[in-house]
Amino acid sequence: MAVDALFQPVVLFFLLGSLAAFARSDLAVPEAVAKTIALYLMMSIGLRGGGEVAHSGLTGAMLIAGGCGLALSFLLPLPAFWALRTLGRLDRTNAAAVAAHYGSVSVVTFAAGSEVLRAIGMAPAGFMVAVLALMETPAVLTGLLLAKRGQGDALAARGGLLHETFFNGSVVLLVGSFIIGVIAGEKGFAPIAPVFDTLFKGMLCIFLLDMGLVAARRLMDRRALSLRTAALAIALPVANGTLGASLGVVAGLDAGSAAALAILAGSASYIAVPAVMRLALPEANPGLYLGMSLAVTFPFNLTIGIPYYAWVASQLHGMI
Amino acid sequence: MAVDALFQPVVLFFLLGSLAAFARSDLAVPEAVAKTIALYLMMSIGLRGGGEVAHSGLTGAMLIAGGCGLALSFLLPLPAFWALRTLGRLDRTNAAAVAAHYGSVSVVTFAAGSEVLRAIGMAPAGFMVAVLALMETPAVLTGLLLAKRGQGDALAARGGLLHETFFNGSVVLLVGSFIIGVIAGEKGFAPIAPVFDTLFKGMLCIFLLDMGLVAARRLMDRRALSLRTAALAIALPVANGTLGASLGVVAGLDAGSAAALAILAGSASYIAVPAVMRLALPEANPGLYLGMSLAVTFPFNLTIGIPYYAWVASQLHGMI
Amino acid sequence: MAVDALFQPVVLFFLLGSLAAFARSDLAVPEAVAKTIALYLMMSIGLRGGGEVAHSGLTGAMLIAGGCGLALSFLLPLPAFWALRTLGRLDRTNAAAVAAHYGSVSVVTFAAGSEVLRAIGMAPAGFMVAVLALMETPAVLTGLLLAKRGQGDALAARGGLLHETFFNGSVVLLVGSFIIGVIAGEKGFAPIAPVFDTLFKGMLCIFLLDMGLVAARRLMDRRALSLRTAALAIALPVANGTLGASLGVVAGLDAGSAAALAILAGSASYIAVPAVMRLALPEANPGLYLGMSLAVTFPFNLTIGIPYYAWVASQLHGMI
Amino acid sequence: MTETIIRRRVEVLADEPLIPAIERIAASAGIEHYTLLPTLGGMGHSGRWRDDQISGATAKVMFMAVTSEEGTDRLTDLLSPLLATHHLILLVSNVEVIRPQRFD
Amino acid sequence: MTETIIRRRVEVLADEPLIPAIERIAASAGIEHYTLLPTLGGMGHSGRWRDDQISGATAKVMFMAVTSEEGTDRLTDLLSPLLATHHLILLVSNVEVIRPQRFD
Amino acid sequence: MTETIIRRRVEVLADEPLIPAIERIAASAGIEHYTLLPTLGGMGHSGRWRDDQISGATAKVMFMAVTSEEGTDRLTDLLSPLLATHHLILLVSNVEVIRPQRFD
Ligand SMILES: Nc1ncnc2c1ncn2[C@@H]1O[C@H](COP(=O)(O)O)[C@@H](O)[C@H]1O
Ligand SMILES: Nc1ncnc2c1ncn2[C@@H]1O[C@H](COP(=O)(O)O)[C@@H](O)[C@H]1O
Ligand SMILES: Nc1ncnc2c1ncn2[C@@H]1O[C@H](COP(=O)(O)O)[C@@H](O)[C@H]1O
Ligand code: NA
Ligand code: NA
Ligand code: NA
Repeated sequence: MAVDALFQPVVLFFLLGSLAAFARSDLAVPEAVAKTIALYLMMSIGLRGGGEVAHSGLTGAMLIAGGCGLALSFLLPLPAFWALRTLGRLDRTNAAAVAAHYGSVSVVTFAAGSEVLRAIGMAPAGFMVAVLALMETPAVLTGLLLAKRGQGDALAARGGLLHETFFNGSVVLLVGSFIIGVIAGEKGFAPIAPVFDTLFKGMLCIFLLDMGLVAARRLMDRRALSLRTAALAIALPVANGTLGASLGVVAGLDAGSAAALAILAGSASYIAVPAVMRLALPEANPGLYLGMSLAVTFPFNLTIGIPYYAWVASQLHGMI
Repeated sequence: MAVDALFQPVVLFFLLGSLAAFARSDLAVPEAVAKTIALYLMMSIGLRGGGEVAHSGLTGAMLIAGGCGLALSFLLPLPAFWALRTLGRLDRTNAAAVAAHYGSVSVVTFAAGSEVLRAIGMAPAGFMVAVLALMETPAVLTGLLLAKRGQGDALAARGGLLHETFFNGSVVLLVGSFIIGVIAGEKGFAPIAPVFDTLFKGMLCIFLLDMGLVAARRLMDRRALSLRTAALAIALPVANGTLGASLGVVAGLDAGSAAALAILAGSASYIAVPAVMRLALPEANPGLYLGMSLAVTFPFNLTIGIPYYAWVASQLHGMI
Repeated sequence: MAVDALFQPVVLFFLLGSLAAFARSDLAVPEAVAKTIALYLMMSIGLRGGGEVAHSGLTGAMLIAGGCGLALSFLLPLPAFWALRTLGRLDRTNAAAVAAHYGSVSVVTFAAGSEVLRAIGMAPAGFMVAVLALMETPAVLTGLLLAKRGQGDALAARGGLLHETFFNGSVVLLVGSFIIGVIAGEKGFAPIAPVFDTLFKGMLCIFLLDMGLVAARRLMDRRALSLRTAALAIALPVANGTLGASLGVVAGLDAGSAAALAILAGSASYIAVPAVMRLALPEANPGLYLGMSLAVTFPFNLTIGIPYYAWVASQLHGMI
Repeated sequence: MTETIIRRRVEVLADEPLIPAIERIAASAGIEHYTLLPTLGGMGHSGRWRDDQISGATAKVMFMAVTSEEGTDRLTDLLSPLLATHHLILLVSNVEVIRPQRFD
Repeated sequence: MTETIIRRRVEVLADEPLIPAIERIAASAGIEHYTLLPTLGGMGHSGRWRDDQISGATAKVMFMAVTSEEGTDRLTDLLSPLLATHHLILLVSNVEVIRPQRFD
Repeated sequence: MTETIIRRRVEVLADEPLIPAIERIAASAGIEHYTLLPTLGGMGHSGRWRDDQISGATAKVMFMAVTSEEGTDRLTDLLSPLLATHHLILLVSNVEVIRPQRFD
């Protein structure tokens, strides 16, 4: 199963991108297109999740999953902060910034993970997309509290950072597309499904080719990562993912949704949170938090993390 | 019917974009991609219209519709100019520039309108795409005459503005794709239909998300719009659209094609004409004409105008 | 047959782009998108070729075709160099640079040619994609030897130009996608086929619209082309293509694969090789080599060359 | 011959998410008019960056304003405490303009 | 040490549709060589603009030419009557070049 | 008032494939920090070019570094023999900075 996941074209294109970057090839996906594919992936995930919820209606499991997601996003930064301070030897600001990334989630990791879960017969419930959206921002608030910097300085957004956090482009697009998916329903989605459903996996391949290039170039460019922080960029997702799977199973979610919750908990943001942190904690080092989340945790999750979270969730689910 | 049209994903994504911009979210579709989708929409509209004409052959209705379209585009700027001068209190140059926009047409409004007409069983004839192409430029000539500025100044294109007007990129692409559609026929179109037909509505969603962002940001950025001009940006399309529907029905077009003619008459250009005006009438204020056509008329047409034009056309058609 | 090929939408969009540029229209495909479509075409060609090889397994014909391709790419620059020096009156450096382009191959010509061959029942074998990849770089080495400049100057890449040559982005992407296609096989390709197979011809239309614009603007901008070099930009592909067809037939390839080898031999690079030459032979004039390969040879091949190569290959194949 | 007058060109290189804040600070220094220019990448004390846009967080934008000596001083005073913490680059140079009243 | 000589850098910020006309006017002022640079947006007397490209009409491009004092004067004279009506910005500054004969 | 100090702004316009080499040469002249800026097109002795990106070979990038007089001289000396063969443009001008130690 884990090995199968590794040989999906999606993962292979990520490897191709990484190898090209390590070999110092000039291969590059134009930025404007990479950004558009990111937008496309969020629209597609939102629409499809919303469509499924429109079909299934509001259920108890949905509320439970939402509660679990919120709790995880709010609380996961706390142990992460402690580990980053003590084991990672980071200062308060950097530890808080990194902790926020690991409490939040990665949309692309969720997308790739959902495909894997579907392929192995553990399809998560459609409402997990709503959980994904819920988990994006709370961790940022915890991170800012940990840094003791709710206020920001002269350059920080007037009217507070909350605005920047909640109206970050990717959050708005994901939530908005989810709501559109709910309103449009199956019938409204049909005419746009050729774009937002049929093309999804192919687009993910192009995006992951670029992610491979970007992650590997970042690994080579930056000297911000120490062995300690690189190790934490693997230990944190494993711990968070295991916690997510356990919480999901204990709360009574089906195995697939518990696995999706594990993937969300184990993933680290590299789109929404860095944009907010650059503004809220400008002294924090972007080389550090992007290096950890994008260049180490993302590849780890894509190749080893996702199969592991699926395995943990199904084991735990089998036990109860 | 009108309410149904409002809940299409296409319209909902436009609303999402507008709301995101009003909430000052940093959501943005990269410009290069938005421009490409605009090109794609023109290619797709041209090819499909040309294909239908290849199928139906040259008919009398086609010539009649073309004549109506030409007449509308040449003449609609005249009453518009009068209204903009007296009611809108604009100077000659600005009134002429705005009038040219309202005599010309919006390709995206036509595209969205055609989808709505098809959905409610009023599919317009394929040759209406040719009418769309015919209507793009005559209004510019009338506008320039109204401004008494056929010549231009030192910066205006040597060899005359006519060249800029007729070889504007969007005009060339639309006309060219229409001709390619006619030449290729059904058989030639089949292998490229997955791109230019199947993906059409999904691409329109992404484009309208961007249109929502752009239109709302323009509304917020510019102080060029007064209450008077904003009101005219609603009154002009209603008047022009009603006129278009009447002319179409009287000329003997079927209800769907008359509705399409109404949509064309009621729509205002925001791609082709502004590019020409920037060169031909540089003193005219782009904040004004883009503010009116893109930020007021387009959203109005997308939500209220199109259902209204369809309703008027079918009512009038029923009367004769 | 040849005439049919001329009326494909793909070719018609190339013509449309050229006409628009000659008419000095402002029509333009944003660069970022054009570049992405080029990447997409390489991914698609690689994946599909790899998939076919995964299906057919390693065959003798494959090795023979690979050997022919390597030989052609290494050796074709030699007569080309001689012709460019004597008939074209170019200096050593420019002749060597141009010769390298004609020994190498054009991915888009191959793509358009394959579509034509498939349409007329002469589909080439899947492994011809591997031959395409093999033929991209050897000609560069020959070209550098001819220019007596293996070393480069202060600005040339340290560690040698070989690196730049073999890790050029388009080479890496084509080879990588081919390998991914082999690994993924039919089953792995199925979920991404809607992007990399179904959309192929439509994307090619958009790309060729841009190629038409770029090629015609280049023809108008540059005064680097003389009548002599322009004539050689037609004579070289005809000679090389005929040679390629003969070699393929003699070596025992089927008619379709021999035609594909002719197309490869007759095509000239305008993506991979110019990027390397700009670095390796900076004194060579890019107006000359891009003018010849992109503005003369590419349009010639697209309209006349490809049908001719197909005809030659089928005639020769019929003779044995 | 058209007469030209000397003004100051102020350029601030800043992370894209900071640009709205830079615009606000410039406005509070009396600088209302400006142009934003794109960048591709660079190298500084905090390492190499590229405009990869996947996370817009590390893309940089050049804020450029032509203004008076006084406007420049006010903006420099407001920004200088932020240069180090926010990884900004501030450059000032002379530039000649016509219609000087437009650049005050 | 390589010797450098002072030339003039002329920059004209103009709407994209006007650029071909600017190129023609520059040529008639004897300025044949130039570079075009992209912009992202800005704020001026006529308000805020962004390069949204849906309508390329409001995107702006920076025309930049390094030339002699005389070329600069000729171009300034030709453009100055157009600055106000066409919302152009014209900036001139000193720049040092080597191979000065290439910048005349 | 914040004090400013004069440094040199060096700009090199070069074909995109040459940029990594320019970076290496700048580093060997002691210039470690720089910014890369995009271009759209231009006209020179070798004709008109546009950033068509189909073949990235003719796209150009502006390398910009603020540095000391000595750094500038070293870079100028290293690059000047290459200007003609590689179609480079090298421009130097004065610029005022604060935190001068960051621009040495
Ligand atoms: N001396 C310099 N010349 C040009 N650009 C610079 C210079 N120093 C810094 N930069 C730019 O400013 C960014 C941030 O600088 P830093 O805060 O030193 O990392 C760098 O990545 C460069 O793009
Ligand atoms: N003082 C200035 N500094 C920098 N850019 C300016 C300045 N004034 C105007 N601009 C630019 O020129 C454009 C047109 O100016 P305006 O004609 O004043 O609207 C503005 O949108 C800005 O991008
Ligand atoms: N005088 C100049 N002013 C501005 N840009 C120039 C100038 N001369 C050359 N360039 C730029 O440098 C490129 C190469 O110049 P060249 O080697 O003369 O073809 C040109 O295409 C322009 O983009
Ligand atoms: Na997480
Ligand atoms: Na109209
Ligand atoms: Na060849």
